[in-house]
Amino acid sequence: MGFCKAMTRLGLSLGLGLLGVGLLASGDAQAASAAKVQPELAPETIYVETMPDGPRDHWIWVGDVNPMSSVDTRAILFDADKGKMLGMLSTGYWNGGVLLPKSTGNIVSLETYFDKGTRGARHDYAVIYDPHTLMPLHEIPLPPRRMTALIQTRMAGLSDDDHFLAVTNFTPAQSISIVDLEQNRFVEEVNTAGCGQIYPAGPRRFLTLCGDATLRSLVMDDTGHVIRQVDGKVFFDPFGDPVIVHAERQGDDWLFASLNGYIYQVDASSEVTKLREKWSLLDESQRKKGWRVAGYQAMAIQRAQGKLYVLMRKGPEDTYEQPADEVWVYDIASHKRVLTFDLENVAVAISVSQDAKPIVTTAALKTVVPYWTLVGLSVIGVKFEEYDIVKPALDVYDASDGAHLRTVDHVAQFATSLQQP
Amino acid sequence: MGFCKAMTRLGLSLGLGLLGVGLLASGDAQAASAAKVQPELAPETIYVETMPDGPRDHWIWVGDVNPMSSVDTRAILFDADKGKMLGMLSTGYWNGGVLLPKSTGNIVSLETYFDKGTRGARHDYAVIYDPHTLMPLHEIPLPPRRMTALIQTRMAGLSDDDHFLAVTNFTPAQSISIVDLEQNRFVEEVNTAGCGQIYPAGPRRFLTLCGDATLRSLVMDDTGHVIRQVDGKVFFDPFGDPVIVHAERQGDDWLFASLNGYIYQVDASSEVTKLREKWSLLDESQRKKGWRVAGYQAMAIQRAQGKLYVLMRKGPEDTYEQPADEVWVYDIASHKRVLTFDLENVAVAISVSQDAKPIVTTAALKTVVPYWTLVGLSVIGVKFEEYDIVKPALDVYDASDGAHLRTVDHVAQFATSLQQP
Amino acid sequence: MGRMDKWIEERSRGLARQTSRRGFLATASTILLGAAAVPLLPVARLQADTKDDGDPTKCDYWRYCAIDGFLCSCCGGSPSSCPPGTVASAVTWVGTCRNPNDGRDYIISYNDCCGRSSCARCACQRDEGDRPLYRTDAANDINWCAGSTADIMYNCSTAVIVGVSTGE
Amino acid sequence: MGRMDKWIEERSRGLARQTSRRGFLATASTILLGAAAVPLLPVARLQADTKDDGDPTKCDYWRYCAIDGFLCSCCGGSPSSCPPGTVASAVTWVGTCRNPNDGRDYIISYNDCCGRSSCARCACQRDEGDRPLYRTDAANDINWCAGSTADIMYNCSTAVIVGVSTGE
Repeated sequence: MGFCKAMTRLGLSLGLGLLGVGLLASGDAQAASAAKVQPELAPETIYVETMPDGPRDHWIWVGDVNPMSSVDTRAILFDADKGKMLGMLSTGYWNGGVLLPKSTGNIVSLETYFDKGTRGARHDYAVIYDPHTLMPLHEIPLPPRRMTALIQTRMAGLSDDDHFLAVTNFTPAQSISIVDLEQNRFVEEVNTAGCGQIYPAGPRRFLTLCGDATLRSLVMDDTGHVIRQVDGKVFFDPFGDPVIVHAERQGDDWLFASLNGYIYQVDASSEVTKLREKWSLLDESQRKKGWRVAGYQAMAIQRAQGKLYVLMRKGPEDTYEQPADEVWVYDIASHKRVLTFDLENVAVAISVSQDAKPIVTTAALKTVVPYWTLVGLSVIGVKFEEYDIVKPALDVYDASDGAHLRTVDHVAQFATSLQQP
Repeated sequence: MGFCKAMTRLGLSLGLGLLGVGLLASGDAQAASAAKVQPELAPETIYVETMPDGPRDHWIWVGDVNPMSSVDTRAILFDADKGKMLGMLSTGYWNGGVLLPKSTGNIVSLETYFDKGTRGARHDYAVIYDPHTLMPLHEIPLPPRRMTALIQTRMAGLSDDDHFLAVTNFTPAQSISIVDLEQNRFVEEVNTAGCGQIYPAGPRRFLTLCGDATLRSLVMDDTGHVIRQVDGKVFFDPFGDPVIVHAERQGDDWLFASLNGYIYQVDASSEVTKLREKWSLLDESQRKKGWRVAGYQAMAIQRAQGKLYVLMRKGPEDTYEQPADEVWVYDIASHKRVLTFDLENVAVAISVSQDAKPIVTTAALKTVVPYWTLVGLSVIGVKFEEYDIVKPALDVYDASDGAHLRTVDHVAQFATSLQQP
Repeated sequence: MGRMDKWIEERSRGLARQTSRRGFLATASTILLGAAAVPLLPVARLQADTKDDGDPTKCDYWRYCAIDGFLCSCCGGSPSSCPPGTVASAVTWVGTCRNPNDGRDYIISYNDCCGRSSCARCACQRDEGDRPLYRTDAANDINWCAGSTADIMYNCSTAVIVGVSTGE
Repeated sequence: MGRMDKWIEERSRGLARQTSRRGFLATASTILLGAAAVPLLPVARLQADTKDDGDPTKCDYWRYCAIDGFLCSCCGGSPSSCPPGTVASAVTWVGTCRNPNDGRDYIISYNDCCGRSSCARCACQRDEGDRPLYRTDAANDINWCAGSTADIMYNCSTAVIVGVSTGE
């Protein structure tokens, strides 16, 4: 027991103790001499930071669904180059990231609150935050029916001109709310039975993914009212080879990846959406080995280079949302795989920056003690709880060759989405 | 990298994988034969549990301040004999446990909410929960000035007849709110400059601990209005040997432990409180070794046996709130130490049941991998974050000999208080 | 990859169906029911009581083959009851799990319990036939407290026996 | 206790002053100030700029000798600034820390930053002269966001230089 007790306290202390002793010791040593020669440090006045100016290409918003305390979700902004946290939003119950209108630079957060934390009347808002102060500018009331699920990307979308916001509702009846971001007001809620996730397609059109394997067009007038819904053509087999909902856009096309490793590239240029082409991420031997797209936010596109970055893992079909082990990179035009690289830590979300020297960021899961320790324990049959031994981290890679640049620790309680300013 | 990846996934899977494989395998084996002989399982209809009847002597409420997500604190009820969670309350922002009026059996929770989770108007309530359904019966609005600190015991108190509730306020001006629990309404807020924590002393009197080292009497009339405040006599040296705020009551006396290991036993039988006697928990050699009272809720009294259970550790004076390593037990009348035992895991709070076969429960910190693993890592200089490698647990001991009976894992995000029904 | 590596690879592959870090919500083929209503499913005639061995507080318990959330059995409830102070979801989804004690396939209804913050104990994810969100009949990751009288405040998940599957 | 045990015991004893699992709030002798006001303390005349080595994102940074909370330097702020979107506490408490770079004792003001949920990064507790709650001049564990314009919603803690201590 004495052993256990002391050990625990050591565990509690080790984190910073060693450094601490060292520094203070050296400090005392310098004291006498230093005091004579050096001027004193000037007094300071506390202030509140605002967001630094300059390029934001390598900034990344981490969406934290905090499953152990879903009442307290956050969106947390990091500078991936410096590995530095820049600020955070408290986003209420079960938020899953932010939307980032390029035209204003504002931050749009879909937030849900109850009168008494976990009980009482429910209130949903589209909250608009100032990008410099991170303070709320507008809190736009919405119908309290926003859909909550572990995957939050494509649960809402911005029109191409950032004028309108569309939000998926689920009660479990399905509908979509339209919000005017110039007037900062809710416009209307339209019934979209059988259809949920949202994919922008122009200034006055949203696509919604339907259970019948089509992308339906919701066409709005200039006030944001939906004037018609136009069915698309079936573009995949929802039973034979379902696509995952986190699609990525390139021009007029939306690229959907399927559980069996195909890309269904949808032509969304006209109101009647249709499959442009289906191509494969895998050759037959890879498919036989069980390689497939993995994670919650499994794909990202570097638009200028026309490259598709995909989180990949090996495993049965049902494991398609488990953490990925590798990143496979494709040239979209030629469908050729141009690069693969291992992940420093397994990851559930990926993003790639759009600048000339792009970086890849991943929402990763890192073990709290070295991997080999857990290997050792598992070999001798010691059990530990999965959610006790991993912590979310942000990994940063060079997009050109996959070189691991840095790992940022403790970025969230549980990160499932990444969004770029 | 391949190593790291796979290891992480192993880490993710190990928790339940092994068992899982085993059970399912054996299941399949039995299948064919079993099906013929056994009747089918009957269909079920889901229902909501209510609290089981019978003795509650070994039930314990764990107060979870959840520092990483203080918006989402909880009070969680366990059956310490079965090691089973019975239910939980969501207690809003920075609550720290519950109060338990014996006369009604109700649960009183001090809860704070903001209009929008972390921003907007603040609302404080004394919420009364039904002990059988755990549903709120009354939400009594309070002045939104409740004090929040890591230690939450003695931040509020019940009059001996459970008629009135007193709540400490801090803005940082200090005051106390009185609540009528029969009328379920706030009565009044009284100024108590320089005095904060609350200690009941009769049906119409609360004591409050003051910075001048006295216990002041707040005397109420039958409507809960404070008709006079009566200063007590100085009973300790706040600079030479400060007492910790979590005092324990025995009859008309309140026992305060000091940083230097003395018990200041205060006679609270009359409105003018005074020191009855000062006695020592330590002999000189123990004191020289640095033994002292430890943790947030460092003491508990088994009233029938007149025994004082104290969490103890060795360390400098400043470490008096660090986790304890041992429990030392004293006979209050003779001041003799009658038992000591090691803790299975270091602990920050202790409670002892009041029945004929009492148990001791502690709010403990348990490492997520075996202690010796961390010893090994520390010996070779591997660093890990203190708050990554410990998880709160509830340890249960036989109060008569300190035998460790069981450890209940994952009882909270961070438990700092224990309360008995 | 080295040998150790391969060993781990195989091991974790084998375990993949049992567990996943992935979700905190319930899984498997979905149907809409009133909380008290009878499921619109093929159900064989049933008799009372039989073997139901296994530990309902462990993720490997047979009824949890398609669950994804915190086990109510660790939160003050049971496989067929919600913890005190919560309400059962009005919507439920079902899976088909084999009872190792009698070798029969049972239809299991995974009602969520709602109205308190996350129980945060015994997180359990087992993925059989999980499908993306638009396949609401088989969608994982959806918070099915939606539509409950406590709205979307998710606390834990149950695994209620609906009946024996007559199989398709 | 065995030898390993003793070794650990000594080790952790030695470290005790540096760290503690105990609190999530700030510590040390307390005085009340308007956020912008001048502290009522003996402060020597000061000159501009000098060495301030050390990593403000690490708990062992010299200014943190009496801090207890999440380091704002890890949250979008710095030792002397709050993260964007928060507000500085109107009330502050001060400690006296030795700057190893010039060997001087500085008075440090530990303003909390308030108005967002817990930053939950770089938890740091160092206990010099910590005293119980009724000693508000030296009380640890109090949430000093109380009285800020964002009320008690605690996000992180700073360590602002007030001046050089002329000693008591």
